[in-house]
Amino acid sequence: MTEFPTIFLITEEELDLNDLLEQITLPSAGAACFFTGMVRGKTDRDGLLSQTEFLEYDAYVPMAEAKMQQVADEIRDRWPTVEGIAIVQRIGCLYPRTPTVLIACTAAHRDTGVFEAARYGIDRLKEIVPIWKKEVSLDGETWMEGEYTPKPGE
Amino acid sequence: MTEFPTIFLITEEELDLNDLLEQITLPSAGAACFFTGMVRGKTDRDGLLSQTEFLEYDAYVPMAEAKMQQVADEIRDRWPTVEGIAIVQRIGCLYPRTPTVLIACTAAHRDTGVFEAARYGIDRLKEIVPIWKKEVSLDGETWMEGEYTPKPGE
Amino acid sequence: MRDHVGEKSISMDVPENIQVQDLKTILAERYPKATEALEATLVSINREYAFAEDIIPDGAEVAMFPHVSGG
Amino acid sequence: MRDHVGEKSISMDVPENIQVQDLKTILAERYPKATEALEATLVSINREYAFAEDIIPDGAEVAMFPHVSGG
Repeated sequence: MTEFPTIFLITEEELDLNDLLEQITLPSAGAACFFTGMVRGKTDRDGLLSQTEFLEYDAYVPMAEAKMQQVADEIRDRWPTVEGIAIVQRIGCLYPRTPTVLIACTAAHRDTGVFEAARYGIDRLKEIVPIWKKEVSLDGETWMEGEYTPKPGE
Repeated sequence: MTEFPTIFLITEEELDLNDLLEQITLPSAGAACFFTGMVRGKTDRDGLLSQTEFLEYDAYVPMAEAKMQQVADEIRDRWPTVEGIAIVQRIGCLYPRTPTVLIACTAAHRDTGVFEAARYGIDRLKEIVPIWKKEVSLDGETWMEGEYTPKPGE
Repeated sequence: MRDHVGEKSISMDVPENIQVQDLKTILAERYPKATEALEATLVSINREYAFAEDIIPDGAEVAMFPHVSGG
Repeated sequence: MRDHVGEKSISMDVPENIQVQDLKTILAERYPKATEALEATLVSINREYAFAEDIIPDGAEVAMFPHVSGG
Protein backbone atom coordinates (compact mmCIF):
# COMPACT_ATOMS: atom_id res chain seq x y z
CA MET A 1 0.00 0.00 0.00
CA THR A 2 1.21 3.49 -0.79
CA GLU A 3 2.01 5.54 2.28
CA PHE A 4 -0.37 8.50 2.53
CA PRO A 5 1.49 11.82 2.74
CA THR A 6 1.09 13.87 5.91
CA ILE A 7 2.63 17.31 6.20
CA PHE A 8 2.62 19.47 9.29
CA LEU A 9 4.61 22.60 9.43
CA ILE A 10 5.05 25.75 11.48
CA THR A 11 6.87 28.29 9.38
CA GLU A 12 7.67 31.96 8.95
CA GLU A 13 7.59 31.57 5.17
CA GLU A 14 4.73 32.41 2.83
CA LEU A 15 2.24 29.56 2.30
CA ASP A 16 2.47 28.05 -1.17
CA LEU A 17 -0.87 26.36 -1.88
CA ASN A 18 0.24 25.02 -5.26
CA ASP A 19 3.26 23.32 -3.76
CA LEU A 20 1.33 21.93 -0.79
CA LEU A 21 -1.36 20.49 -3.05
CA GLU A 22 1.31 18.89 -5.21
CA GLN A 23 2.91 17.32 -2.14
CA ILE A 24 -0.28 15.62 -0.93
CA THR A 25 -1.63 14.47 -4.32
CA LEU A 26 -1.14 10.77 -5.02
CA PRO A 27 -2.01 9.34 -8.47
CA SER A 28 -5.19 7.95 -6.85
CA ALA A 29 -6.41 11.41 -5.71
CA GLY A 30 -9.18 13.15 -7.60
CA ALA A 31 -10.36 15.71 -5.06
CA ALA A 32 -8.88 18.14 -2.56
CA CYS A 33 -10.41 20.49 -0.03
CA PHE A 34 -8.35 23.34 1.40
CA PHE A 35 -9.21 25.65 4.22
CA THR A 36 -7.09 28.77 4.56
CA GLY A 37 -7.38 31.49 7.16
CA MET A 38 -6.31 35.03 6.32
CA VAL A 39 -5.57 38.07 8.51
CA ARG A 40 -8.76 40.14 8.58
CA GLY A 41 -7.93 43.82 8.24
CA LYS A 42 -11.49 44.90 8.89
CA THR A 43 -13.70 43.09 11.36
CA ASP A 44 -17.36 43.83 11.94
CA ARG A 45 -17.85 43.68 15.74
CA ASP A 46 -21.57 44.13 16.39
CA GLY A 47 -21.78 46.75 13.67
CA LEU A 48 -18.60 48.55 14.69
CA LEU A 49 -15.75 48.26 12.22
CA SER A 50 -12.50 47.32 13.88
CA GLN A 51 -9.22 47.76 11.98
CA THR A 52 -6.31 45.42 12.47
CA GLU A 53 -2.83 46.61 11.59
CA PHE A 54 -1.28 43.17 11.87
CA LEU A 55 -1.40 39.94 13.86
CA GLU A 56 1.63 38.55 15.60
CA TYR A 57 1.64 34.75 15.85
CA ASP A 58 3.65 32.71 18.27
CA ALA A 59 3.78 28.96 18.84
CA TYR A 60 5.15 26.43 21.28
CA VAL A 61 6.69 24.73 18.29
CA PRO A 62 7.55 21.18 19.40
CA MET A 63 4.19 20.69 21.11
CA ALA A 64 2.33 22.36 18.22
CA GLU A 65 3.95 19.90 15.81
CA ALA A 66 2.93 16.98 18.02
CA LYS A 67 -0.64 18.28 18.24
CA MET A 68 -0.81 18.80 14.45
CA GLN A 69 0.18 15.16 14.08
CA GLN A 70 -2.62 14.30 16.51
CA VAL A 71 -5.15 16.30 14.44
CA ALA A 72 -3.99 14.41 11.33
CA ASP A 73 -4.38 11.09 13.19
CA GLU A 74 -7.87 12.07 14.31
CA ILE A 75 -8.80 12.92 10.70
CA ARG A 76 -7.53 9.54 9.47
CA ASP A 77 -9.50 7.79 12.20
CA ARG A 78 -12.73 9.53 11.22
CA TRP A 79 -12.30 9.61 7.42
CA PRO A 80 -10.19 6.62 6.37
CA THR A 81 -10.76 7.57 2.71
CA VAL A 82 -8.66 10.73 3.15
CA GLU A 83 -5.28 10.21 1.47
CA GLY A 84 -3.05 13.28 1.89
CA ILE A 85 -3.19 15.78 4.75
CA ALA A 86 -1.36 19.10 5.11
CA ILE A 87 -1.59 21.24 8.24
CA VAL A 88 0.46 24.43 8.12
CA GLN A 89 0.57 27.45 10.38
CA ARG A 90 2.53 30.53 9.48
CA ILE A 91 3.89 32.51 12.43
CA GLY A 92 5.45 35.96 12.87
CA CYS A 93 3.92 39.36 12.06
CA LEU A 94 1.26 38.91 9.39
CA TYR A 95 -0.60 41.70 7.66
CA PRO A 96 -4.21 41.86 6.41
CA ARG A 97 -5.12 39.57 3.49
CA THR A 98 -2.17 37.24 4.20
CA PRO A 99 -2.96 33.51 4.48
CA THR A 100 -1.91 32.36 7.94
CA VAL A 101 -3.08 28.77 8.22
CA LEU A 102 -3.92 25.95 5.86
CA ILE A 103 -5.60 22.58 6.24
CA ALA A 104 -5.79 20.48 3.08
CA CYS A 105 -7.08 16.96 2.51
CA THR A 106 -7.08 14.85 -0.64
CA ALA A 107 -9.10 11.75 -1.50
CA ALA A 108 -10.15 9.78 -4.56
CA HIS A 109 -13.57 11.46 -4.72
CA ARG A 110 -15.14 14.63 -3.38
CA ASP A 111 -17.95 12.84 -1.55
CA THR A 112 -15.78 10.80 0.80
CA GLY A 113 -14.98 13.33 3.48
CA VAL A 114 -12.51 15.95 2.19
CA PHE A 115 -14.79 18.88 3.05
CA GLU A 116 -15.71 17.49 6.46
CA ALA A 117 -12.10 16.53 7.20
CA ALA A 118 -10.72 20.00 6.38
CA ARG A 119 -13.46 21.60 8.47
CA TYR A 120 -12.70 19.27 11.36
CA GLY A 121 -8.98 19.99 10.99
CA ILE A 122 -9.26 23.75 11.35
CA ASP A 123 -11.69 23.41 14.27
CA ARG A 124 -9.30 21.09 16.09
CA LEU A 125 -6.26 23.24 15.30
CA LYS A 126 -7.99 26.16 17.00
CA GLU A 127 -8.74 23.97 20.02
CA ILE A 128 -5.61 22.02 20.81
CA VAL A 129 -2.57 23.26 18.83
CA PRO A 130 -0.55 25.66 21.02
CA ILE A 131 -0.38 28.75 18.83
CA TRP A 132 -1.40 32.24 19.87
CA LYS A 133 -1.99 35.50 18.16
CA LYS A 134 -1.77 39.09 19.27
CA GLU A 135 -3.81 41.70 17.46
CA VAL A 136 -2.03 45.00 16.88
CA SER A 137 -4.23 47.95 15.97
CA LEU A 138 -4.05 51.70 16.43
CA ASP A 139 -5.81 51.14 19.78
CA GLY A 140 -3.01 48.93 21.07
CA GLU A 141 -2.15 45.28 21.40
CA THR A 142 -4.36 42.43 22.56
CA TRP A 143 -3.43 38.78 22.92
CA MET A 144 -6.38 36.83 21.63
CA GLU A 145 -7.44 33.89 23.73
CA GLY A 146 -9.40 30.83 22.68
CA GLU A 147 -12.21 29.31 24.70
CA TYR A 148 -11.56 25.61 24.48
CA THR A 149 -10.03 23.72 27.40
CA PRO A 150 -8.43 20.46 26.27
CA LYS A 151 -9.56 17.35 28.08
CA PRO A 152 -7.34 14.54 29.39
CA GLY A 153 -6.04 12.50 26.45
CA GLU A 154 -6.27 15.40 23.98
CA MET B 1 -20.32 48.78 -0.14
CA THR B 2 -17.28 47.02 -1.57
CA GLU B 3 -18.02 44.98 -4.65
CA PHE B 4 -17.42 41.29 -3.99
CA PRO B 5 -14.94 39.76 -6.46
CA THR B 6 -16.21 37.00 -8.75
CA ILE B 7 -13.85 35.18 -11.10
CA PHE B 8 -14.86 32.60 -13.65
CA LEU B 9 -12.40 31.28 -16.11
CA ILE B 10 -11.92 28.54 -18.67
CA THR B 11 -8.26 28.27 -19.43
CA GLU B 12 -5.54 26.08 -20.86
CA GLU B 13 -3.04 27.48 -18.35
CA GLU B 14 -1.95 25.90 -15.09
CA LEU B 15 -4.16 26.78 -12.10
CA ASP B 16 -2.43 29.11 -9.64
CA LEU B 17 -4.15 28.69 -6.29
CA ASN B 18 -2.04 31.38 -4.59
CA ASP B 19 -2.96 33.95 -7.19
CA LEU B 20 -6.64 33.02 -7.22
CA LEU B 21 -6.86 33.24 -3.43
CA GLU B 22 -5.18 36.64 -3.55
CA GLN B 23 -7.70 37.83 -6.14
CA ILE B 24 -10.77 36.93 -4.05
CA THR B 25 -9.49 38.05 -0.64
CA LEU B 26 -10.91 41.36 0.56
CA PRO B 27 -9.57 43.00 3.75
CA SER B 28 -12.75 41.75 5.46
CA ALA B 29 -12.07 38.08 4.62
CA GLY B 30 -10.75 35.73 7.28
CA ALA B 31 -11.59 32.33 5.78
CA ALA B 32 -11.43 30.58 2.43
CA CYS B 33 -12.49 27.15 1.27
CA PHE B 34 -11.12 25.71 -1.97
CA PHE B 35 -12.17 22.62 -3.79
CA THR B 36 -9.82 21.35 -6.47
CA GLY B 37 -10.25 18.33 -8.70
CA MET B 38 -7.20 16.52 -10.04
CA VAL B 39 -6.77 13.97 -12.82
CA ARG B 40 -6.85 10.54 -11.19
CA GLY B 41 -4.16 8.30 -12.69
CA LYS B 42 -5.38 5.24 -10.82
CA THR B 43 -9.06 4.62 -10.21
CA ASP B 44 -10.44 1.79 -8.14
CA ARG B 45 -13.46 0.47 -10.06
CA ASP B 46 -15.09 -2.20 -7.91
CA GLY B 47 -11.72 -3.50 -6.84
CA LEU B 48 -10.19 -3.37 -10.32
CA LEU B 49 -7.47 -0.76 -10.79
CA SER B 50 -7.98 1.32 -13.91
CA GLN B 51 -5.11 3.43 -15.24
CA THR B 52 -5.69 6.75 -16.97
CA GLU B 53 -3.07 8.11 -19.31
CA PHE B 54 -4.65 11.54 -19.57
CA LEU B 55 -7.98 13.33 -19.72
CA GLU B 56 -8.89 15.62 -22.58
CA TYR B 57 -11.24 18.44 -21.62
CA ASP B 58 -13.40 20.41 -23.96
CA ALA B 59 -15.91 23.18 -23.27
CA TYR B 60 -18.63 25.15 -25.00
CA VAL B 61 -16.84 28.24 -23.75
CA PRO B 62 -19.35 31.11 -23.99
CA MET B 63 -22.16 29.03 -22.46
CA ALA B 64 -19.81 27.55 -19.85
CA GLU B 65 -18.85 31.08 -18.77
CA ALA B 66 -22.52 32.06 -18.53
CA LYS B 67 -23.29 28.95 -16.45
CA MET B 68 -20.30 29.60 -14.16
CA GLN B 69 -21.75 33.04 -13.55
CA GLN B 70 -25.07 31.37 -12.75
CA VAL B 71 -23.39 29.01 -10.25
CA ALA B 72 -21.78 32.05 -8.58
CA ASP B 73 -25.17 33.80 -8.45
CA GLU B 74 -26.76 30.72 -6.90
CA ILE B 75 -24.00 30.61 -4.26
CA ARG B 76 -24.56 34.30 -3.41
CA ASP B 77 -28.32 33.68 -3.13
CA ARG B 78 -27.84 30.80 -0.71
CA TRP B 79 -24.86 32.12 1.31
CA PRO B 80 -25.02 35.93 1.31
CA THR B 81 -22.03 35.98 3.72
CA VAL B 82 -19.74 34.64 0.98
CA GLU B 83 -17.52 37.48 -0.28
CA GLY B 84 -15.23 36.30 -3.09
CA ILE B 85 -15.92 33.45 -5.50
CA ALA B 86 -13.57 31.86 -8.06
CA ILE B 87 -14.69 29.15 -10.48
CA VAL B 88 -11.99 27.93 -12.86
CA GLN B 89 -11.87 25.00 -15.25
CA ARG B 90 -8.70 24.06 -17.02
CA ILE B 91 -9.19 22.44 -20.45
CA GLY B 92 -6.95 20.58 -22.90
CA CYS B 93 -4.98 17.36 -22.29
CA LEU B 94 -4.31 16.97 -18.59
CA TYR B 95 -2.17 14.30 -16.99
CA PRO B 96 -2.55 12.48 -13.66
CA ARG B 97 -2.08 14.58 -10.50
CA THR B 98 -2.81 17.84 -12.37
CA PRO B 99 -5.45 20.15 -10.84
CA THR B 100 -8.23 20.58 -13.41
CA VAL B 101 -10.92 22.57 -11.66
CA LEU B 102 -11.15 24.94 -8.75
CA ILE B 103 -14.00 26.43 -6.74
CA ALA B 104 -12.99 28.87 -4.01
CA CYS B 105 -15.09 30.99 -1.67
CA THR B 106 -14.01 33.54 0.92
CA ALA B 107 -15.95 35.02 3.86
CA ALA B 108 -15.26 36.84 7.10
CA HIS B 109 -15.48 33.64 9.17
CA ARG B 110 -15.25 29.91 8.54
CA ASP B 111 -18.67 29.13 9.99
CA THR B 112 -20.70 31.22 7.56
CA GLY B 113 -20.89 28.94 4.56
CA VAL B 114 -17.52 28.75 2.77
CA PHE B 115 -17.33 24.95 3.02
CA GLU B 116 -20.94 24.45 1.99
CA ALA B 117 -20.67 27.02 -0.81
CA ALA B 118 -17.55 25.43 -2.33
CA ARG B 119 -19.18 22.02 -2.12
CA TYR B 120 -22.33 23.34 -3.77
CA GLY B 121 -20.24 25.04 -6.45
CA ILE B 122 -18.44 21.90 -7.59
CA ASP B 123 -21.68 19.89 -7.54
CA ARG B 124 -23.42 22.48 -9.72
CA LEU B 125 -20.46 22.83 -12.08
CA LYS B 126 -20.68 19.11 -12.74
CA GLU B 127 -24.41 19.42 -13.41
CA ILE B 128 -24.89 22.48 -15.59
CA VAL B 129 -21.59 23.87 -16.94
CA PRO B 130 -21.03 22.54 -20.49
CA ILE B 131 -17.61 20.95 -20.18
CA TRP B 132 -16.77 17.38 -21.16
CA LYS B 133 -13.87 15.09 -20.63
CA LYS B 134 -12.54 12.13 -22.55
CA GLU B 135 -10.50 9.52 -20.75
CA VAL B 136 -7.52 8.20 -22.67
CA SER B 137 -6.01 4.96 -21.40
CA LEU B 138 -4.14 2.06 -22.94
CA ASP B 139 -7.56 0.47 -23.55
CA GLY B 140 -8.69 3.36 -25.74
CA GLU B 141 -10.67 6.57 -25.46
CA THR B 142 -14.00 7.12 -23.72
CA TRP B 143 -15.99 10.33 -23.52
CA MET B 144 -17.29 10.51 -19.99
CA GLU B 145 -20.91 11.52 -19.66
CA GLY B 146 -22.66 13.01 -16.64
CA GLU B 147 -26.06 11.97 -15.40
CA TYR B 148 -27.79 15.24 -14.64
CA THR B 149 -30.41 16.67 -16.98
CA PRO B 150 -30.85 20.42 -16.45
CA LYS B 151 -34.38 21.58 -15.78
CA PRO B 152 -36.10 24.60 -17.35
CA GLY B 153 -34.63 27.78 -15.87
CA GLU B 154 -31.27 26.17 -15.08
CA MET C 1 -23.18 13.03 -31.86
CA ARG C 2 -20.28 14.66 -33.63
CA ASP C 3 -19.12 11.20 -34.64
CA HIS C 4 -22.54 10.33 -36.04
CA VAL C 5 -22.97 13.59 -37.91
CA GLY C 6 -19.35 13.97 -38.90
CA GLU C 7 -19.38 17.74 -38.42
CA LYS C 8 -18.64 20.05 -35.54
CA SER C 9 -21.24 22.54 -36.67
CA ILE C 10 -23.84 22.51 -39.39
CA SER C 11 -25.92 25.18 -41.01
CA MET C 12 -29.43 24.42 -42.26
CA ASP C 13 -32.70 26.14 -43.07
CA VAL C 14 -35.60 25.26 -40.79
CA PRO C 15 -39.23 26.45 -40.63
CA GLU C 16 -39.88 29.63 -38.63
CA ASN C 17 -40.88 29.18 -34.97
CA ILE C 18 -39.76 25.57 -34.96
CA GLN C 19 -39.72 23.74 -31.64
CA VAL C 20 -36.72 21.92 -30.25
CA GLN C 21 -38.41 18.53 -30.63
CA ASP C 22 -39.17 19.20 -34.30
CA LEU C 23 -35.59 20.22 -34.96
CA LYS C 24 -34.49 16.90 -33.46
CA THR C 25 -36.92 15.07 -35.79
CA ILE C 26 -35.54 16.87 -38.84
CA LEU C 27 -31.98 16.07 -37.78
CA ALA C 28 -32.83 12.41 -37.18
CA GLU C 29 -34.20 12.20 -40.70
CA ARG C 30 -31.10 13.81 -42.14
CA TYR C 31 -28.64 11.85 -39.96
CA PRO C 32 -30.32 8.50 -39.23
CA LYS C 33 -27.24 7.16 -37.43
CA ALA C 34 -27.59 9.98 -34.90
CA THR C 35 -31.21 9.13 -33.98
CA GLU C 36 -30.41 7.46 -30.69
CA ALA C 37 -27.83 10.09 -29.67
CA LEU C 38 -30.36 12.82 -30.49
CA GLU C 39 -32.83 11.36 -27.99
CA ALA C 40 -30.41 11.85 -25.10
CA THR C 41 -28.80 15.06 -26.28
CA LEU C 42 -29.07 18.31 -24.35
CA VAL C 43 -30.03 21.40 -26.32
CA SER C 44 -29.20 25.03 -25.74
CA ILE C 45 -30.64 28.11 -27.39
CA ASN C 46 -28.55 31.25 -27.05
CA ARG C 47 -26.47 29.57 -24.31
CA GLU C 48 -29.45 28.62 -22.13
CA TYR C 49 -30.75 25.08 -21.77
CA ALA C 50 -33.81 24.46 -23.97
CA PHE C 51 -36.51 21.81 -23.86
CA ALA C 52 -38.81 19.90 -26.24
CA GLU C 53 -41.45 22.56 -26.68
CA ASP C 54 -39.22 25.63 -26.62
CA ILE C 55 -39.39 27.65 -29.82
CA ILE C 56 -36.13 28.48 -31.59
CA PRO C 57 -36.09 32.21 -32.39
CA ASP C 58 -34.80 33.52 -35.68
CA GLY C 59 -31.01 33.75 -35.76
CA ALA C 60 -30.58 31.83 -32.49
CA GLU C 61 -27.35 30.03 -31.57
CA VAL C 62 -28.43 26.42 -31.08
CA ALA C 63 -26.15 23.75 -29.61
CA MET C 64 -26.65 20.06 -28.96
CA PHE C 65 -24.37 18.16 -26.67
CA PRO C 66 -24.14 15.22 -24.25
CA HIS C 67 -24.66 15.43 -20.51
CA VAL C 68 -21.85 17.48 -19.04
CA SER C 69 -18.88 15.83 -17.30
CA GLY C 70 -16.52 18.64 -16.30
CA GLY C 71 -14.61 19.00 -13.09
CA MET D 1 1.43 35.15 32.46
CA ARG D 2 4.75 36.14 30.97
CA ASP D 3 3.92 39.74 31.79
CA HIS D 4 3.13 38.88 35.41
CA VAL D 5 6.19 36.71 35.88
CA GLY D 6 8.53 38.80 33.77
CA GLU D 7 10.31 35.76 32.35
CA LYS D 8 9.82 33.53 29.35
CA SER D 9 11.08 30.50 31.19
CA ILE D 10 12.05 29.86 34.75
CA SER D 11 13.97 27.12 36.49
CA MET D 12 13.12 26.06 40.01
CA ASP D 13 13.44 23.12 42.36
CA VAL D 14 10.19 21.45 43.30
CA PRO D 15 9.41 18.40 45.47
CA GLU D 16 9.53 15.00 43.80
CA ASN D 17 6.25 13.65 42.39
CA ILE D 18 4.58 17.04 42.65
CA GLN D 19 1.11 17.43 41.11
CA VAL D 20 0.21 20.15 38.61
CA GLN D 21 -2.10 21.86 41.12
CA ASP D 22 0.66 22.04 43.73
CA LEU D 23 3.08 23.52 41.23
CA LYS D 24 0.50 26.22 40.51
CA THR D 25 0.21 26.92 44.25
CA ILE D 26 3.99 27.26 44.58
CA LEU D 27 4.11 29.59 41.59
CA ALA D 28 1.24 31.71 42.93
CA GLU D 29 3.15 32.13 46.18
CA ARG D 30 6.29 33.16 44.34
CA TYR D 31 4.51 35.40 41.79
CA PRO D 32 1.39 36.75 43.58
CA LYS D 33 0.49 38.98 40.62
CA ALA D 34 0.13 35.88 38.45
CA THR D 35 -2.36 34.14 40.78
CA GLU D 36 -5.41 34.87 38.64
CA ALA D 37 -3.64 34.03 35.37
CA LEU D 38 -2.43 30.76 36.89
CA GLU D 39 -6.02 29.70 37.56
CA ALA D 40 -6.91 29.85 33.87
CA THR D 41 -3.61 28.68 32.46
CA LEU D 42 -3.23 25.46 30.50
CA VAL D 43 -0.39 23.17 31.51
CA SER D 44 1.60 20.69 29.47
CA ILE D 45 4.02 18.02 30.60
CA ASN D 46 6.37 16.72 27.92
CA ARG D 47 4.20 18.35 25.22
CA GLU D 48 0.94 16.72 26.34
CA TYR D 49 -1.84 18.58 28.11
CA ALA D 50 -1.76 17.96 31.86
CA PHE D 51 -4.38 18.40 34.55
CA ALA D 52 -4.63 19.25 38.26
CA GLU D 53 -3.76 15.86 39.70
CA ASP D 54 -1.21 14.78 37.11
CA ILE D 55 2.19 14.11 38.60
CA ILE D 56 5.20 15.87 37.07
CA PRO D 57 7.95 13.31 36.43
CA ASP D 58 11.58 14.06 37.14
CA GLY D 59 13.18 16.08 34.34
CA ALA D 60 9.89 16.78 32.60
CA GLU D 61 9.40 19.73 30.21
CA VAL D 62 6.56 21.71 31.77
CA ALA D 63 4.81 24.61 30.00
CA MET D 64 2.03 26.93 31.09
CA PHE D 65 0.14 28.98 28.57
CA PRO D 66 -3.21 30.62 27.78
CA HIS D 67 -6.00 29.02 25.79
CA VAL D 68 -4.80 28.62 22.22
CA SER D 69 -5.88 31.02 19.49
CA GLY D 70 -4.10 29.96 16.30
CA GLY D 71 -5.50 29.85 12.85
